[in-house]
Amino acid sequence: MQTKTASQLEHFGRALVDLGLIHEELVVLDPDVAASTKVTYFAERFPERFIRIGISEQDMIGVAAGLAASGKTPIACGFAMFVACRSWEQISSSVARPGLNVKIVGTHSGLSPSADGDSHQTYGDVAVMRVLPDMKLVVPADAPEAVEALKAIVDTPGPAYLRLARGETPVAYAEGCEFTLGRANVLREGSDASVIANGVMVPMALEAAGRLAGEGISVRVLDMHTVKPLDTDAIVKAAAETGAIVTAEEHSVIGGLGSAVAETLAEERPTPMERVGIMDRFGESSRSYTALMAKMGLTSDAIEEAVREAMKRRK
Amino acid sequence: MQTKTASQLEHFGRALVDLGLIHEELVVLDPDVAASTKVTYFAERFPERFIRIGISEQDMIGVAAGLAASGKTPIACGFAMFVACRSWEQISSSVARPGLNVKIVGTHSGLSPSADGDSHQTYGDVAVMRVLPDMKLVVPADAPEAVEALKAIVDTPGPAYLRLARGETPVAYAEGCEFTLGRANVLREGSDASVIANGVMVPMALEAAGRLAGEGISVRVLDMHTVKPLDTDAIVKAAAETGAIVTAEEHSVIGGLGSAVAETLAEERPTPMERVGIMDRFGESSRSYTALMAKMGLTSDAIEEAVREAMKRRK
Amino acid sequence: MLRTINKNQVLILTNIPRVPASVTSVLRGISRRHKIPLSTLKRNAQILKEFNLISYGDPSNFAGVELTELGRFISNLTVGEEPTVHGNMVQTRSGFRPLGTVIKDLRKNVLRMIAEAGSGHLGASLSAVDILAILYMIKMKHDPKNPSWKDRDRFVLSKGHVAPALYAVLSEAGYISPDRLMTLREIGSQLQGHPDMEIPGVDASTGSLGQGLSIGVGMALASKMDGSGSRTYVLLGDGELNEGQVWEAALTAAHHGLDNLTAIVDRNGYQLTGRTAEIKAMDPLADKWRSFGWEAMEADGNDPASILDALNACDLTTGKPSVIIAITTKGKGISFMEGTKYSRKTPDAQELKRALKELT
Amino acid sequence: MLRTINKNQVLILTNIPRVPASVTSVLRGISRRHKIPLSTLKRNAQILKEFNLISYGDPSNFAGVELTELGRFISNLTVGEEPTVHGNMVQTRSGFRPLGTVIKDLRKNVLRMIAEAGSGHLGASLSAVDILAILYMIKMKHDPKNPSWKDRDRFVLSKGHVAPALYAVLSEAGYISPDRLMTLREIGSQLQGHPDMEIPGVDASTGSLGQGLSIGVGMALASKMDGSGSRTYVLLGDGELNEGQVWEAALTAAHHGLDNLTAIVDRNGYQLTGRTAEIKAMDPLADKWRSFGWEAMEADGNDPASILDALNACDLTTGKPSVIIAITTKGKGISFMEGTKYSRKTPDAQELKRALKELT
Ligand SMILES: Cc1ncc(C[n+]2csc(CCOP(=O)(O)OP(=O)(O)O)c2C)c(N)n1
Ligand SMILES: Cc1ncc(C[n+]2csc(CCOP(=O)(O)OP(=O)(O)O)c2C)c(N)n1
Ligand SMILES: [Mg+2]
Ligand SMILES: [Mg+2]
Repeated sequence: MQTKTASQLEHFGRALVDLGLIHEELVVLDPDVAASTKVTYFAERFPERFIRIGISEQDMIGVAAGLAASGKTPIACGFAMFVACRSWEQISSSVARPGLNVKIVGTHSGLSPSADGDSHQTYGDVAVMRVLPDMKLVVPADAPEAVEALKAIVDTPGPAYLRLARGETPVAYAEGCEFTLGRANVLREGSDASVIANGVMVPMALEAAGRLAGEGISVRVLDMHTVKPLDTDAIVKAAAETGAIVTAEEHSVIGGLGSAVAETLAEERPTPMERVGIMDRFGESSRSYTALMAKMGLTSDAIEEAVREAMKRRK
Repeated sequence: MQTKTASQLEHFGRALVDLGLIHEELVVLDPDVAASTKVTYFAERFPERFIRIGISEQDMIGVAAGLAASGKTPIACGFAMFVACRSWEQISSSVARPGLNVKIVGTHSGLSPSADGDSHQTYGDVAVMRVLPDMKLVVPADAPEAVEALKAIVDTPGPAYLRLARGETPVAYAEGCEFTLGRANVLREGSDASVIANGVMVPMALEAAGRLAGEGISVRVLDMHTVKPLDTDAIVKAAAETGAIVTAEEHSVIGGLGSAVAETLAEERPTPMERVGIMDRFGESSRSYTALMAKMGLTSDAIEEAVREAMKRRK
Repeated sequence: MLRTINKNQVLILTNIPRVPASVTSVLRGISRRHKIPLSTLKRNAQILKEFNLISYGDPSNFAGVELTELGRFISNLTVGEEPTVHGNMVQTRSGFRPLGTVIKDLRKNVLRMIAEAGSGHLGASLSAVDILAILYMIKMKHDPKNPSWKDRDRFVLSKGHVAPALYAVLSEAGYISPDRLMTLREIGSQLQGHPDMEIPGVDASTGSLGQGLSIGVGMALASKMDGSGSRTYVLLGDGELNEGQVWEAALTAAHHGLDNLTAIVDRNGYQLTGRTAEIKAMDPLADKWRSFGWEAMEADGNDPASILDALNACDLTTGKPSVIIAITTKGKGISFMEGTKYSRKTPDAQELKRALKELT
Repeated sequence: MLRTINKNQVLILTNIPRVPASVTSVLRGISRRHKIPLSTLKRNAQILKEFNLISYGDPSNFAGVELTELGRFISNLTVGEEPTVHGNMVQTRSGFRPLGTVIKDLRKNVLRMIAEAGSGHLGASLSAVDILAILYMIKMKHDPKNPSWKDRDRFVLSKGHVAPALYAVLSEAGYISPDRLMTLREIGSQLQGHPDMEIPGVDASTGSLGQGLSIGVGMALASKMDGSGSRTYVLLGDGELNEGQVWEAALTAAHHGLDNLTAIVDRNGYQLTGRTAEIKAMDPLADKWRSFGWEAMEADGNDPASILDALNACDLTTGKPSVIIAITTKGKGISFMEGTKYSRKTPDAQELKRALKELT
C-alpha cells in the first residue's frame, strides 16, 4: 500500500512564516539546529526576529522567558531531547511557574532520529511536560495537523509544548483540517473497541482499524492530539460505548498518553485497556526508521493485536 | 494525637557513614547543600571521599557518571528540584543510558520545603525519573525506611533515585525494618478497599484506615515504597481482593505513583480508583508544612474521603 | 515622576543664589568649583526644572534662576548634608527621604520579615540591600503607579533567595504596602519565599539559581528590538556563578552586543556551605567576564556612591554588556552577623532587638 | 605491550652502531647531535630495552648496546623515513605501520562508514581524526586486549557525533573488528550513531553535547583517589563550548587541581548551522580557559607532531588541568570537502570515489 507522506517540519517551517506575517510579536529562537528544524524559512523572511542562541538550550528557555515577559511571543524550537528534556527544569521554573507565553517546539521526537540512536531518541518528553501545571501539550498526527496545532498554541496565551517528528511521515489529514486544542478528533466511528492514538501512530491506528473492519470488528479511532488539557469526555465516552481501549503513541508507555488515559479510566470508568508504545526500554540506531519502529513494537500490527487483546478482556 | 516523628535526612546522613565504613568505593558528591541534606556527617568522617561540586547539579551528575565508570559508587545528593529535575537529561544521557552505578538522592521533595515556595517544591520528580528505563526509584515512608532503602539501592548495581523529605515526619516503621526493593509492604490488611501510598502519605493512610475501621470499613494499606520496579502483583491482588483502590502520594497526581497504579489496573484489572496527591497545580509558600499539606489536599481526611468515593464506585 | 535627587542636582539646588543670576552663570560656577562638566549640570538643571524644583526662562535671554517652593523645601532638607549619595533625597512611599536613612530602614525590615517568617537567607539579603536600594531608589526608570510600563527598566533578582530584600525595597518604592511585608512566606500571602511575578514590581520569577541572567538577556533583546531605551539589571550571587547557565547567558549577551544589560555580582565570598574559595574558587572573576566578552568593573557593593558610579559607568559602555563585581559583606550592617555564622540563621527575639538597635 | 615507537626511539634504533659501544656513549652522541636531553633518551632506551628491541647490560659496566632481532626488523622499516611523527611506526591490529599511512586509512574508513550508513557528521569526523590517532596510537596508555584495565588512560568523546572517527581508530587499535565497521548505524549493530559504552574501548556514552568534560572530571578524580597514574582526555567541539555544563566542569576540574585531565577542543570554526563566529562567538578562547583556571595552549590539530608536542606539554602541567585548542579544518584531507558545505552531507558514490582517490 502506497501511503501519502509529508514532513511535519517542512510544514511547520512554512507555517511559521505565515504566522510571522500576522503576529508582529512572534520571534523564533534557534539552538543551532535551524537547518534541521526548518526554522530557516522564518530566519530568511524575518532575520530581525530570528535569534541565534547557539548550543545552549537552557539559556534559550530563559531568554524566551525574558522575551515573553517583555511582550514577545517566542517560539523556542530544537530537538525534543534537548529543548524539552535538557531544559525541563528551566521550563518548569522560568516559564511554567510564571505562566509566560513561551511556545516550545520539540522536533526529532520519538524514534524519528532513528540513525542517531538512543542519545537523540526521545520517548520521555511527553511525560516530563505533562507534569507541569497549565502546560498545553500537543502531539499532532501529521504535517497538516502540525500546522493547525501551531496556529492554535500561538493563539492561546501561556506556555505550550508542540511535539514534532523528523522526516516524512504518513498523512491522515487534509491541509487546513479542523483542530481544537483539547478536543480529540474521532477519525473513525466504531463500537467494539477504541484506539486512542496521537502522533505518527494515528495513521497506523486507522490502518489497523481498516484491517479489523474487514473481519467485522468495528474500531473507533481517536486522534488525541492534545495530551494536556486532556479530552477526558471523549475517553470516557469511548470507554462507555466500546468497552475496550487501546492507546498508541511513539513514546514510552510510562508517563505519556497511555498513562493519561489510564488515569482517566481508573478514576472515571475502569475499562480494559492495552498500551502500544515503547515498552520502557532504550532505543538504538537504525538506518531505517520503519525498521526501528517495527523492532520497538510500534506498528499497525501491534495495534491490531492490542485491540484483540483488549476486546478479549471486555466484560 | 501525638505521633512520633523523625528526620529522614538525619537518619540518611548517619546511615551514609555506616555504609561508608563498609563500602570503600562509596563517595558522596555535594552541590553546596551539605548542611541541609545532612551529608555533613559523611564529609566529617570521610573527607577524602567527599567531593564538593559547588552549585552545578548537572556537572555533578556527569562527574558521578565518570566516577562510576571508574569503579566508584557515587551518591549524588541534593535538593530534588535541582538534582533530579535540573539534571534530568544528564541523568538520562550520562547515567541511565550506559546503566552506570550512580545513586541520586533528592531531598526536600514534595511540599516539604514549604516556606521556600513553589520554586523549591518538587512534585514532578517521580514522574520524570519513572520514565527512565532500568531506573530504580524509591520513596520511603519515614526515617527508618529511608535507611533501609538507602542500603538496598547501594547493594543493587545500577542507577537509582531515592526521594527524601525535609524536616521531621511521622514514623511508621521501627529501625531496621524489613525492606525489599520492588516489594510493597502490606502494613494493614483489609477487604473493602486498599490504599496504595508512599512517602509521608503512608502514616496518613494508616491513620485514615484506623478511623475507617472504627466505622466497620476494612481498609488494606500498602506502602509502595518502590515506584520502579513496581510491585504490580501486590496492586492486582489488592484490586482483586478489595475491589477499590486509592493512591496517595506527595507528588502530582500526574506521572507518579497514581499514574503507575492506574496503568497497572487498566492493563491488568480495571478497578475503581481515586488519586490523592497534588491536583496538577502549583505550590506556594507556607510557614507551616502541615498547613500547606492540608491546603493542597494531602491529609488523612482526604484519603478517608477518597476511600469512601472509591468504594461507592465498586461493583 | 522624579524618583530621586542625585549628587549634582543637590549641588545645583544648594547653590542657587538668593540674588537672581542666569542659570548658565550659576551652572558654570558650580562646574568650575566642583570640576563637573557643564553639560552634566545642564542636563540635571533641566530635570530639576521639569519637575518643578527650580524655574528659569530660556537660558539665552539671561533670565534668573530660582528655587520653586518645592525646590526650596527639598534644598532645605539637604542643607548640612554633604552632597554624598547617602545624603541624596530619594522618593519613597512616604515622600522624599535621605537615602542613608532609607537603607537603614530596609535593613530593619529585612530583619523583621525574616524573624517573623521564621526562615530566610538573612546574611545574603543584607549584603544585597545597598545595591537594590540604589537601583530602585536612584538608578532605575520605573513607576510604582504603572508597574507594567513598557519602557521601564527591568530588574531580575537571579539570586532569588534574597526575596525579602527585594520586597522591602519594592515596598519602600511604593509597590507593596508596608503592612503586607510581615506576611512573608505566610500561607496565602503573595509574598512568596522566592520572587514571583504575581507581585507587582517583580519582573521575574526566580529561586532556582542560574536562570536570571538568561531572562535578563531576553528582556534586553526585546528592548533592542523595540527600540526602547529600557535597560535591564540582573543581580547574581557569587556562588550562583557556579551554574553553567550563567555562562551560557554571558555568551549570548556578548554575542548580541547587549549594552543595555548590566549584571551585578553580589561578591560576598560565601555560598551556602562556606567560602566560595573553598567550595568552588571563582577568581579571577573579572577576567572570566572579560574573556566572555563583557565590560567588567569592581565596586564596593555596600557603598552607595561606589555602586552608583559603577552603574553610571555601565551606561557609557557600548557594543557589549557590562558587569559590576560588587564586593560586599554577608550580614552587612549588623556587627555580630557580618561573616558567615549568622548567614542563614533566623534571628531570635534577642538577636533581632540587638540588630535593630545597631541600625538606629 | 609497546604501542608505538616515538621519534626519539626511532633515533636510537637507527643510531645503534654496528661496532659495540656503551649505551651511554651512544645516547650522548645522539643527545649532542639532535639537542635532546640525555635523560629523555635514557628513558626511551629503557623502554626499547624492556620491549626487547635493543639489549644492553648495566650501563655502569660499559657493556655494548645492540639491536635485537625484532629491533633490527623495525629499525629497517623506519630507514629512509625522517624521524617525524608521521613516520613513527605505530602498533596497529595488523602490526607496526607508519602513522601517516594509518591516518590516511582512518580517513578512508570514516568516509566509507558514513557513506555506507547514509548519515553522519563527515566534516567534523575528518577534522578530529589526527587527534584521535595520536591519542590512541601514540599517547594513551591502553590495552586492546584488556579494555577495562583499571589503570588505563581514559578518553571521552564529548563531541559524540563523530563516533565514526572513534570507531575507525578503535578498530585500527584492535578493539573493533574491521568487518564490523561498515555496520555503523545499522539496526542491531553495536556501532551506535553516538558512542556507547557497550562497545569495548569506548569509555563513555555521549551524544548529547556538553556532558563529556564532567564525565572526564569524574574519571580524573577517581584516578587521583586511587593514586593511579591514569590520565583522562576529553575531546570537545568548539560549538559544544556554548553549553554551560562545559564551564561548570571546567570550574570543578580547576578547583580540584586535576592535572591528570586534558581537554582538547576541536577548533574547526564551525558548528551545526554555520561559523562559530556568527552563531556564538567564542574568542578569545584560550583566555576563557585560563580565566577558568586551566593551562591553555594552541596546537595545529591536523598536524600529528604539533598535537603530540602539546599533549606532552600537558603532562608537565602540575596543579591544574590543561586544555589544547587544536586548530583544525572541517572536512580535513578531502580538498573538495574542506570548509562547511560538505560537512554534514553524506558522500554519494561519485564523491566517495574522488575522496578515496585523494587519500591514496
Ligand atoms: C539551582 C539551585 N541549586 C541550589 C539552590 C540552593 N541554594 C540557595 S542559596 C544557595 C547559595 C547561593 O550562594 P550565592 O550565590 O553566593 O548567594 P549568597 O547567598 O551568597 O548571596 C544555594 C546553593 C538553589 N536555590 N538553586
Ligand atoms: C545538547 C545537544 N544539542 C544539540 C545537539 C545537535 N548537534 C549535533 S552536532 C552539533 C554541532 C556541534 O558543533 P561543534 O561542537 O563545533 O562540533 P563539530 O561538529 O564542529 O566538530 C549540534 C548542535 C546535540 N547533539 N546535543
Ligand atoms: Mg555569595
Ligand atoms: Mg566545530
